[in-house]
Amino acid sequence: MEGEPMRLMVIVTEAILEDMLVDEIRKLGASGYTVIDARGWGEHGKRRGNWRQGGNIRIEVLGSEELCTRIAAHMRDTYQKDYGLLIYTTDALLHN
Amino acid sequence: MEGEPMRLMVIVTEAILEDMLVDEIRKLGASGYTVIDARGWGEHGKRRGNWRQGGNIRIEVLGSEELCTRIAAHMRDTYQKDYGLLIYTTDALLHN
Amino acid sequence: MEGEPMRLMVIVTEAILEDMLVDEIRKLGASGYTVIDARGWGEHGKRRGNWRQGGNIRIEVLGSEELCTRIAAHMRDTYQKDYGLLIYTTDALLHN
Amino acid sequence: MVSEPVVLFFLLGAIAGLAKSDLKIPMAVYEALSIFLLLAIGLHGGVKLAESELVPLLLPGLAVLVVAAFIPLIAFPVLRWVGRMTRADSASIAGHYGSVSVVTFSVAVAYLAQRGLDYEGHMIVFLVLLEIPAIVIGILLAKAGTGGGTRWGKTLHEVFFGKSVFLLIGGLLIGYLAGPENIEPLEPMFWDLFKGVLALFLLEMGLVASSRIAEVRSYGVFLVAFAIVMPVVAALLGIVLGWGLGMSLGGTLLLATLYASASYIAAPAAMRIAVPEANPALSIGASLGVTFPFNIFVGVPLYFWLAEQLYAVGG
Amino acid sequence: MVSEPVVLFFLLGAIAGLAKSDLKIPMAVYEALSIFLLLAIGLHGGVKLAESELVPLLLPGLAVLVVAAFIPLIAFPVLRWVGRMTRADSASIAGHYGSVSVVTFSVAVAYLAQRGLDYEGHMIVFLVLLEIPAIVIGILLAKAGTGGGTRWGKTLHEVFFGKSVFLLIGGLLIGYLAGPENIEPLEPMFWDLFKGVLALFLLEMGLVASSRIAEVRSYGVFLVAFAIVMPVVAALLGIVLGWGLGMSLGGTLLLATLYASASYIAAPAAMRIAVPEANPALSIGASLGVTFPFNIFVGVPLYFWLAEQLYAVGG
Amino acid sequence: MVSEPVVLFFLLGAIAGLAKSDLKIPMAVYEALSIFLLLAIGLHGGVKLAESELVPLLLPGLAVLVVAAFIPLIAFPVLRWVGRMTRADSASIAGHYGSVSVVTFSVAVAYLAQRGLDYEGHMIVFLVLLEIPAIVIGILLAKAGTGGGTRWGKTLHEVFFGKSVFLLIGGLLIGYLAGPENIEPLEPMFWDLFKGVLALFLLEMGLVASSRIAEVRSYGVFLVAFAIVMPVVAALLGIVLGWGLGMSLGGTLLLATLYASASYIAAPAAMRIAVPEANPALSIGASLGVTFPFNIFVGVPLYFWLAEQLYAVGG
Ligand SMILES: Nc1ncnc2c1ncn2[C@@H]1O[C@H](COP(=O)(O)O)[C@@H](O)[C@H]1O
Ligand SMILES: Nc1ncnc2c1ncn2[C@@H]1O[C@H](COP(=O)(O)O)[C@@H](O)[C@H]1O
Ligand SMILES: Nc1ncnc2c1ncn2[C@@H]1O[C@H](COP(=O)(O)O)[C@@H](O)[C@H]1O
Ligand code: NA
Ligand code: NA
Ligand code: NA
Repeated sequence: MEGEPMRLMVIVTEAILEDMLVDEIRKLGASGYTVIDARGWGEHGKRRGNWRQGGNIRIEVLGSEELCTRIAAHMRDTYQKDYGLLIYTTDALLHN
Repeated sequence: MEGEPMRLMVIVTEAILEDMLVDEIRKLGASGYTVIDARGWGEHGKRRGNWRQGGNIRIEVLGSEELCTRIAAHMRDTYQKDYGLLIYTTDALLHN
Repeated sequence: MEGEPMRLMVIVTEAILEDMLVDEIRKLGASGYTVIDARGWGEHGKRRGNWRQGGNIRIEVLGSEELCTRIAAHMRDTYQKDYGLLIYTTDALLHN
Repeated sequence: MVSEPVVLFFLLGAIAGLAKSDLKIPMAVYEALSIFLLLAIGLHGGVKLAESELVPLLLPGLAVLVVAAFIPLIAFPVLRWVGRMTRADSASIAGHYGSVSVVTFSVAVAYLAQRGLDYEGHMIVFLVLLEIPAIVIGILLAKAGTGGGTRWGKTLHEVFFGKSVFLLIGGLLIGYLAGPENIEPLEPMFWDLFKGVLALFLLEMGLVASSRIAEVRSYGVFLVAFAIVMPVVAALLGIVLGWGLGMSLGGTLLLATLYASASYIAAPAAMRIAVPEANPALSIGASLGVTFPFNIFVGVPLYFWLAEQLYAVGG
Repeated sequence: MVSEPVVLFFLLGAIAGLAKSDLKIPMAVYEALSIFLLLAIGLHGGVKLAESELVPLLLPGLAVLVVAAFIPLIAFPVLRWVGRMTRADSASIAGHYGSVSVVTFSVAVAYLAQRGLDYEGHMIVFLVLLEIPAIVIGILLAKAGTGGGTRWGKTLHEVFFGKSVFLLIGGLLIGYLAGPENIEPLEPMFWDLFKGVLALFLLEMGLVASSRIAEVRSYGVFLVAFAIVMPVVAALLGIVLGWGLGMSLGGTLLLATLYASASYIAAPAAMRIAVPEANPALSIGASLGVTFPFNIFVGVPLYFWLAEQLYAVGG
Repeated sequence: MVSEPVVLFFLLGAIAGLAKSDLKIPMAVYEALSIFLLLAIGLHGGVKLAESELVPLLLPGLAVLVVAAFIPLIAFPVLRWVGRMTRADSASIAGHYGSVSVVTFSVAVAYLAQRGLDYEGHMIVFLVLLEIPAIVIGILLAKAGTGGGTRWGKTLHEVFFGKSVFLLIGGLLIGYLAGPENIEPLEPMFWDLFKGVLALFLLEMGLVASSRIAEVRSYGVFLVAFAIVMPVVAALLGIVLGWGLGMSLGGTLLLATLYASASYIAAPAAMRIAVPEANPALSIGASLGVTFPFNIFVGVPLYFWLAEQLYAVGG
C-alpha cells in the first residue's frame, strides 16, 4: 500500500499528567498528537476512570522513528518510576 | 500468528463531520467502523474537545487494502484542504 | 526501532460485557488492559452509544502472541455467536 | 389535546431522531437523568410508605405479584406460536412485558397530579417488586427444555444489583428510614424538579425510540400489533385487580400502567446477559419503539377512562 | 459595579482559561447546559406567545426580519474591502454577526428582570426567526460568483435541524400548545434554575472564549475593532426600529441585543459545513472572544442607556 | 438513628460498590457535581462575608491558620516513625490530613441546618485558607533533606489554580462583590438544590470509597487506626480553639470538622505532581476510604457533642 512510512506511538498513563505531557511532546518535536480518555488495569492497579485522579489517557503520536525514540526515552526517564505507564509503537503509513 | 490479513485505517478529524463521514464510509464499501471522541493538536491548532465545534473524532475502519486506498483518496479529495485531518493505516490480522 | 516485540490485540464489542470481559482477560493471563468507550456500526447494526445498551467498548491488550491467541479463541467461543464483536491484532514494540 | 404536556417532549425527541437532527443527549447526561428519576421515585415511595402501615399491604402485594406473573405466561405462547418467533426471542420479549417501565409509571403519576388525584404510596413498592419476577420467568422460559446452562449468578446479580432495581430499593429505604421531615430538604431537588427532569428524559427517549422503530417495522406487523394489544390486556388485568382490592382510582391507574408497561432499563440488561441468543432489537424495539409511546399517548388516558367506567358501575 | 452579577461567572471562566487552571467543564455538561437554555427560552417564549394575539405580530415581525437582513450586507463589504479578508471569511463572519446569540439574549433578559422591566413575549419568536436568514445570506455571499457548488441540502438541514434552532422552535411549540397552566409544573426546573444554569454556562463560555482570544489577536487590530463597532451599529438599528414599532423599552433592548449579538452555536456549525474554506478561528474568535464579552459587559447597559435616551426624547 | 439522612446516600453508594452493582456515576457528572458544590459553598460564604466586617476577622483567621499548621506536623512523625512509612508517603498523607474536605464540611453545614443552628459566615473563608498551607507543608516535609528538585512552579499552579481552590475563591469573590440581593436569583439553583446535589455526590463518594477501602486494608491496621484517631485529635484542637476565640457553637463544630477532615480533591492532585514517589492508594485510601465515612457518620455528631460539653462547662 502506498503512503509515507511512519511510526505510531501510543502512551497510556494517568489523566492528571495530560497538560504536562502534551507540552513536552510538542517541545520534543511532534507535529501533532491525539488524546482519548481511557480506563484500565496494570501493574499499578485498577484505574476506573470515574474521577479525575483515577482515570487514564491514551495519547497517540504519529512521527518518525527518531521522534518516537526520543519521546519514549523522555517518558521512561521522567514518569516510568512513579506513574502508571505503558508505551508501545507500531508501524504505520501516513496517507495525507 | 493466524488470522485474516487486513489493513486498519485510522482517521482523525473534526467531530462536526461525523454524520457525513460515516455515511460515506459505508457507501465506499466498508463492512463496519468504530468511532471514538478525541481531542488533539496538529497543523490546524489545538482541538480541546470541550465543545462540539472544537472536538475531534477518531474513526477506525478495518478492511482490505483496496478499501483503505479508496477511503483515503476520498477523504483527501473532499476534506483535506479545509478540515483538520490525519489518515494513517497499519497492518492487522482479523481474528473473527 | 528497539523495543520488546509484542502483539497488540483490539476487541470491539458491546459495553454491557465490560465487567465480565475484563475479568476473563485477567484470568487468561494478561498483564493489563485499556478500555475506551466507542460507538460504531457492523453486521449487528448501528451502535449509537447514546445509552448503555447501545454502546460499544474498545479493549486493548498488549501481550505475547500466545496470550492473544488464547484471548481471541475464548472471545470467539464465548461471545462471537450472540454479540457484536470485532477482534484484530497488530505487531507492536513495547518500550517500557 | 394531549393528556399531559410532558409527553410532547417525547414527540420532539422522536422528530429530532427521524429528521436526523444533530441534537444528541450525551450518554453521561442520560445516565444522570435516569439515576435522578430512579432515586426520586424510590425516595418518594419510601416517604409515603413511612406514613402507612405495612402489615395490611402483605396480602394485596402478594395478589399483585401473582397476577403479574401471568403477563409473561400469556405473552410467551402468543409470541411463540402466533408470532412464530424463536423460543429465546419469545421468552425475552415476554420478560420485558412482564417487567415494568419507571418512566411510563412517572408519566401516569404526573397524569394523576395534573388531575389532583391521590394514590396509595405503596404503589412504588409494587413498582419495585414487579421489576424482578418477570425477568426471572422470562429466563426460565428461554431455558426450559433446552438444557443450556445459564449464567444464573451473573444474571441474578445483574437483576438485583443492576442500577435500576438497586436505586429504587435504595431510595425507598432511605425515604423510609429518614421519614418525611428529614427528606424535606431534598425535595427542591428530587420533587420540584421531577417533572422537568422527566421532560428531558422523555426527549432522550424519543431520540432513542426513533432509531428503534425502523427495526421493529422490519419484523412485521405481528410485533407491532403485539406491542399494542398486550399492554391493553395487561392493563385490564390491573384495573380489575385494583378495583377488586379496593384501591383508589389513582392507585388502580398506576397498577394498570405498571402491568401495561414494558421494561427497557432492567430487562434489556439482564436478558442480554442471560439469553444472549435473543435479538435485542426485537424486544427493545417493541417495548421502547411501540409500547412506550402507545402507553404515554394513548394508554394512560385509556386505562384511566376504563377504570373510571368500572368504578362508576361497580364503585 | 457590573450591570448584572451573572456575567462575573464569564470573567471567572476566562481567568481560569488564561491562568491555565485545570478547571474543565466536560463536553457532556456543556451540551446539557445548552439544551437546557435553548428549551427554557423556547418554552418561555411559547407560553408568552400563547397569551398574545398572533395577527398583529406579522407586520412588525416582517420589519424586524428585513432590517436584520441588512446586518450581514453591511458587514460583508466592510470585512472584504476594509479588512481585506477573503470572500469566504468575510461571508462567514457576516453570517455570524447577522445571526444571534441565545446567551447574550439571556443576559439581557436577566438584566431586565433585575430592573423589573417587562418585554413583549414574542421577542423570543424573533430570536428564532433571526437565527436562520443571516446564515443563508452568509452562504450566498460566499458562493456568489464562485461557481462552487454548495452542499445546500446538508447545510439547510444543519440550519433547521441543528439543535439550536430545533430546540428553540420545539420549546416554543410545546409552550404554546401546553399553555401557562400546564407548563407550571415545569417552572421549578426551566425557570427558577434559569439564572443559575446561565451562570454555569457563562463560566464555560469564559473558558472557551479565553482560548479563542489569542487567535483573534494574531489576526490584528481590524478584526477586534470590527467585533466591537459592528454590534454597536447593529444595536442602533434595533433601537430605532423597536422605538419606531412602538415596542416597550424592554422589548427594544432585547431587539437591540439580538441585532448586536453574534452567533456561536448555530452559525459556526452551519458555516463549517457550507463554507469550509472559511477559517473558523476568525469567526468564532471574533464573535465569542470579543463581541460576546463586549456585549454582556458593555453592550447591554450601553444599548439600554441609548434606548432610554431615545424614549425620553422621542416619547 | 443516623445524624443526618444525607449520609445514607454514601452508604448506598458504598454498598453498590462493594456488591459490584453496575451503578456508575459518569465522570462528567462527577465533575459537574463537584463544580456545583464548590461554587455554591464559595458563593454562600461570599454573601455571608459581605454582611460581616472584615477587620475583626484578621486575628482569629491567623490563629486558625497557625493551629492548622500543626496538624501535618503532628501527623508526619507519627506516620514516619510509628507507622514506619516512607518519607514521601508520610509527608503526602500528612498533607492530606492538614488540608480539608469540602464535602465533609457540607455535611456538617447540613447537620447544623437540621438543628436550626447558625454559624459565622467567614467559616467558608477559613475553609479556603486551610486548603492550601498543609499541602505546601506536606511537600516541604517530603523534600526536606532529600535534595530532590520539586516542580514547584507546576505544583503551586496546581494548588492555586486547581479547580477546587479556584472555584471556592471565585465563588467567594462573586458572592462578596454581588452581595445578597444580586445573588438571590441564583439561590434556587445554588442553595435550594444544595442538599440534593450533596446527596448525589455522596452516592458517588460511596462508590469511589468502596473501591479504595480494600487498598488501605492491605496496608494494615496502623493506617486505619491513624485515619480514625488523627481526625479526633485534630477536631479537639479545633473545638478548643473555636471556644477560645469565642465562636458560636455552630462555628466551632465547623472548625472542628475542617481540622478533622482530610482532602481528597485538592491534595491528591497536587501531591501526585509534587511528590510522585508517594503511593496515592495510601493517602486517598485513608482519607476517602476511612476518614471520610468516619467523619460523616461518627465524627460530626461526636465533635458536636464534645463541643456542647465544653460550651456547657466553659460557657
Ligand atoms: N498489557 C497491557 N495492555 C493494555 N493496556 C495496558 C497493559 N498494561 C498496562 N496498560 C494500561 O496502562 C495503564 C498503566 O499501566 P501500569 O503502569 O501497568 O499500571 C493501565 O491502567 C492500563 O490502562
Ligand atoms: N502527528 C500526529 N500524531 C497524532 N495525531 C495527530 C498528528 N497530527 C494531527 N493529529 C490529529 O489530527 C487532528 C487534525 O490534524 P491537523 O489537520 O494537523 O490539525 C489533530 O487535532 C490531532 O488530533
Ligand atoms: N470493519 C470494521 N471496522 C471497524 N470497526 C468495526 C468493523 N466491523 C465492526 N466494527 C466494530 O465492531 C462492532 C461490532 O461489530 P459487528 O459484530 O460486526 O456488529 C461494531 O459496532 C463496530 O464498532
Ligand atoms: Na408490565
Ligand atoms: Na446579530
Ligand atoms: Na484537616
